[in-house]
Amino acid sequence: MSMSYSFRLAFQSIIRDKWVNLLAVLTIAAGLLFTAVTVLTVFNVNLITREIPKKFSVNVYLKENLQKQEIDNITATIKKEPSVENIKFIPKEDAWKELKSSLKNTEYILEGLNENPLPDTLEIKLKKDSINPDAVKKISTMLKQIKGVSEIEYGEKFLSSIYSLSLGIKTIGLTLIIIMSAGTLFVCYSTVKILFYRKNREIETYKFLGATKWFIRFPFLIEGATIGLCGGFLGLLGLLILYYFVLLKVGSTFPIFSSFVFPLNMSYLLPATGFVLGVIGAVIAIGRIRY
Amino acid sequence: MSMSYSFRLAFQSIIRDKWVNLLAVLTIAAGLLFTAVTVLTVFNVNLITREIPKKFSVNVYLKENLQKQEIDNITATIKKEPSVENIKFIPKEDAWKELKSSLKNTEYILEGLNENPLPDTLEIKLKKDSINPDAVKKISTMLKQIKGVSEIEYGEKFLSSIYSLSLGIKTIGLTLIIIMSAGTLFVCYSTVKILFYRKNREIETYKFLGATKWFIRFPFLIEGATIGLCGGFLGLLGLLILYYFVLLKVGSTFPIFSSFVFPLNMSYLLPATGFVLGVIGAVIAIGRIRY
Amino acid sequence: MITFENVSKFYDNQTALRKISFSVERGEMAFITGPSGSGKTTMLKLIYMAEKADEGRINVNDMELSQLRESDVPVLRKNIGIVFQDFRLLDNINVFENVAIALRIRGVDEREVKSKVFDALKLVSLRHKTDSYPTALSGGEQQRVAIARAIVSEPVIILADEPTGNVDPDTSAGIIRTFKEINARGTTILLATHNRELFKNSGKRVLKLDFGNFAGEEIG
Amino acid sequence: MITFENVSKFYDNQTALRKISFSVERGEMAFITGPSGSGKTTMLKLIYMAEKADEGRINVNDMELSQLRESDVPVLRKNIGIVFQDFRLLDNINVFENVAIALRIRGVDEREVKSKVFDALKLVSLRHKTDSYPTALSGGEQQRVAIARAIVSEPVIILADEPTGNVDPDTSAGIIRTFKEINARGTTILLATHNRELFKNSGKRVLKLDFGNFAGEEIG
Ligand SMILES: Nc1ncnc2c1ncn2[C@@H]1O[C@H](COP(=O)(O)OP(=O)(O)OP(=O)(O)O)[C@@H](O)[C@H]1O
Ligand SMILES: Nc1ncnc2c1ncn2[C@@H]1O[C@H](COP(=O)(O)OP(=O)(O)OP(=O)(O)O)[C@@H](O)[C@H]1O
Ligand SMILES: [Mg+2]
Ligand SMILES: [Mg+2]
Repeated sequence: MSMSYSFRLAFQSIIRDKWVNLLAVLTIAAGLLFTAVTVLTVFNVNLITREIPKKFSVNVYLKENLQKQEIDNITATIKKEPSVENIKFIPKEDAWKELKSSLKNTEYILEGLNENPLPDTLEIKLKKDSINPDAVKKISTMLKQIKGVSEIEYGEKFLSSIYSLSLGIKTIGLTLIIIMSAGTLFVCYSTVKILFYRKNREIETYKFLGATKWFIRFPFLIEGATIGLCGGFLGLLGLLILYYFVLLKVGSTFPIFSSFVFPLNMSYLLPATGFVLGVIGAVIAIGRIRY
Repeated sequence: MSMSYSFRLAFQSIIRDKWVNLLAVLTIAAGLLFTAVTVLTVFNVNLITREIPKKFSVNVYLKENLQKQEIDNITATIKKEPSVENIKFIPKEDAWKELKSSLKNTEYILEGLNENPLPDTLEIKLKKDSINPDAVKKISTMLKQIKGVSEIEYGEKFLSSIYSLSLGIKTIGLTLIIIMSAGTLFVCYSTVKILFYRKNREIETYKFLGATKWFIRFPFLIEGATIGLCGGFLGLLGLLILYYFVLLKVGSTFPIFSSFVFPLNMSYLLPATGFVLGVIGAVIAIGRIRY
Repeated sequence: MITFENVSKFYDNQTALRKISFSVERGEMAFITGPSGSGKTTMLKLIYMAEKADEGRINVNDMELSQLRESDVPVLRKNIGIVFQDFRLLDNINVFENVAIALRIRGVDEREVKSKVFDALKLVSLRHKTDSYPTALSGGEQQRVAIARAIVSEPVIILADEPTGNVDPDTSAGIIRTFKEINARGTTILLATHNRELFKNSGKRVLKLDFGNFAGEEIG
Repeated sequence: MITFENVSKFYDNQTALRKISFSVERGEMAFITGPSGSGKTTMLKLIYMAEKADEGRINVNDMELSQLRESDVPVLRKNIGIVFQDFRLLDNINVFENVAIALRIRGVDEREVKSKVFDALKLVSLRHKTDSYPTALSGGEQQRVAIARAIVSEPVIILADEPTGNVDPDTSAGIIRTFKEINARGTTILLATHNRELFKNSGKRVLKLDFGNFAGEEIG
């Protein structure tokens, strides 16, 4: 059996049924585009929400009039905590300036104050996996017991809401990805299978003429693979067009989207998936060949 | 031509090709489920972000020692503005209490103050379509010129970021919905069409036997409609399962999702779309019948 | 009943019929014969309008085919019963339904369908295959189902294209006898065949074709 | 070459063959005849293993069919050229490719394919239809393509099922002449037909079937 012959047979068949094959290609393209859009959207939303916890910090207000030595000791103690990412010392003068500037137009609130009432502060950033209500509560109890610490402050509400938000987005995102991917793959597979069904008589004729299993299968596999591959490339093309024209345009108006990440080095996945689906669809559609 | 005969013919045909028809039904179900999930997700995300602007307000700080009458006049003037939704008067005592409670652990900042330094405030909520940077700037200029007003304050940064966020979500949501819906409808249509292609010879035979166009079309339309309808109902079933099991479960863990809205009264749309797609797919697949 | 006047039919690379004139009277039974590829099937196709003549005029059952409106084509075809050379049975319905479809298309009352179908199947000796599907029939059985479908609706005209190509001489003789009986009741029959046995000593007219040309007429 | 020993074949509701014993020697040409539905096609199907015998033993080309491994079925079939009663042409490739496929399956060198296909098409007078697709051929032309495909690979055995059902007597005689020539070069040929002309005065053996039963043997 000559390879080139199988290819010729496959392409003749593709060309003869060009319209319905085109439809199948477009269907697969649409399907894969779906999955890609879903995955990218979820991926990017997740990326954005991952930034939120970075804004979370625990503020340790120190007692007044501590020596530099004492502050260093406290810092060192805290640093030993495995969940602490880094510590920043904010002298009360800086905190005062910041408060003033944050009040801006209403700074006359502070007019009656002669003296800076703010304490020195240690601003602690926690490691990402420690930013959840339980872990933070534990650490703050621990911090309170350190000598020289007067108060611990952190946005309890902020913490619990970012925590549930990011978990929720992860859950819903994963659910979406699973539904969409499974559905899409099924749709692509089903399209190829429906396309190939009723070739039974053709296959039977080949068998009766003495063709071996691979002689029969090969042209069909090539046909399926070609259709799947074309679908994959077309889907990729659609995705790129979508990315460049829609998102870069939206991004120029809404800067939040200009940081939209598109992993170009993963783009081979679309044609590859299409190829695999085309082949599998064809294989299963042809079925087990028995003589 | 008897109707019941067309139905019998259609159902015989459906049953004879049951596996591939089942595949088509599942494909359509998956497709419609996609669209529904996308539309619902976008719809709900949009619903949540629509709540954000409600938190936006413009604060008008009044000069000290105004008479009740003067304040009422100012309120009336502002109320005339078409973009104003409502106005709330916050006496300086209330503002003071609020400030104290918001500082909570750090209220000693205010210890040095003997007297409430805060002014009386009018809190203005704007109509939704006026919450955009330009409109707010215009209104605040206008407000400043009112006699008795000392300062205007609004979160400029907050405003511009919620504005771009909600616009961005709308844009990306709409884009997603359009892509997904168009793609899904195409996939469903294409599936029915591929399913029906190569019935040419069958149709030709009917024609040669003297069948009228509608005699020929009817069984095929019934077949297409049944497949589409089944697909639609199955998609709806999938959606309901997804809603009750996944979302209500997720919602119990993450309260943000428990407010997920599912417009039950729109659920007829899935079977209806499936039906229409099945019929259209079949009609186009059969093509223009010429004798 | 059927009149050809200088009819020609060309396929892309091929003349299938060249200036054929021929007519079959109402109630007549006639044969078309000629070697393989001489245009017999094409002639029948022109009559039931599966193909359109490129030249000349065809009149069938007082209808001028070139002037027929599209919506009248089914009307024309309902007057004709056709035995196709390749049978054209519908694979997804059984033998009974394959024959019954000719009646259903003509809107025959459901109560009559059953008895008429059984009668037709009896005529071709296939009563025992009523529930079989076409793919489970032998070649000759399929051909006889096609014949049953053509006669069941008692059409005004029967066109039969090589209706005995897959049956044995005895069955073949039986089929011709059946056609003659139907013809005797007034039905016009045009039968394309290369089986000389069918028209030998029949006393019917035989039109001879050769490579699309008229090649004489004889009495069988 | 082909030996049946008490072979029976049952379909769901039907006995297609009952205890048939029969043999065809290497290089012999033999006929099977019998009325429509008597089991001719079934007998041929058993030989190329499209169906399996329910009882009895079949030996083809020294292969015991009941003991054949699945992977040997193509080997068996490559030794056989088949003219199917319903032709089984592939609609999506042209006449040339339809004939060439028999060679391609057998791995014949591409350089030989062209000349062999043209020779076979010439034998059935279809050189001028090389580029046509099966759907644009007349019934007889399709049948001749099927014959060309069966003989082009010069198989050891040729099975022909009603190979002249759609051709005129002259063409038919030509085809039988061709088969006889091929047979004279050593090919075993088994031909199922109800056309008595084919075996009349041929001097070949004729197996008669009737409703699946052996109904005698005669010399044509
Ligand atoms: N659709 C078509 N396209 C091109 N050529 C065609 C088409 N149909 C028929 N022909 C050619 O027209 C000629 C006449 O065909 P037709 O089927 O009328 O022959 P026929 O007399 O019925 O032959 P047979 O006895 O073999 O059935 C043949 O050469 C055939 O190849
Ligand atoms: N797949 C099948 N399922 C059930 N019955 C079948 C099947 N194939 C054939 N038969 C039956 O077996 C009997 C023998 O069929 P076969 O095709 O061998 O007849 P034949 O001698 O070739 O007839 P013909 O001359 O009409 O072609 C017929 O009655 C037929 O209906
Ligand atoms: Mg013909
Ligand atoms: Mg047979």
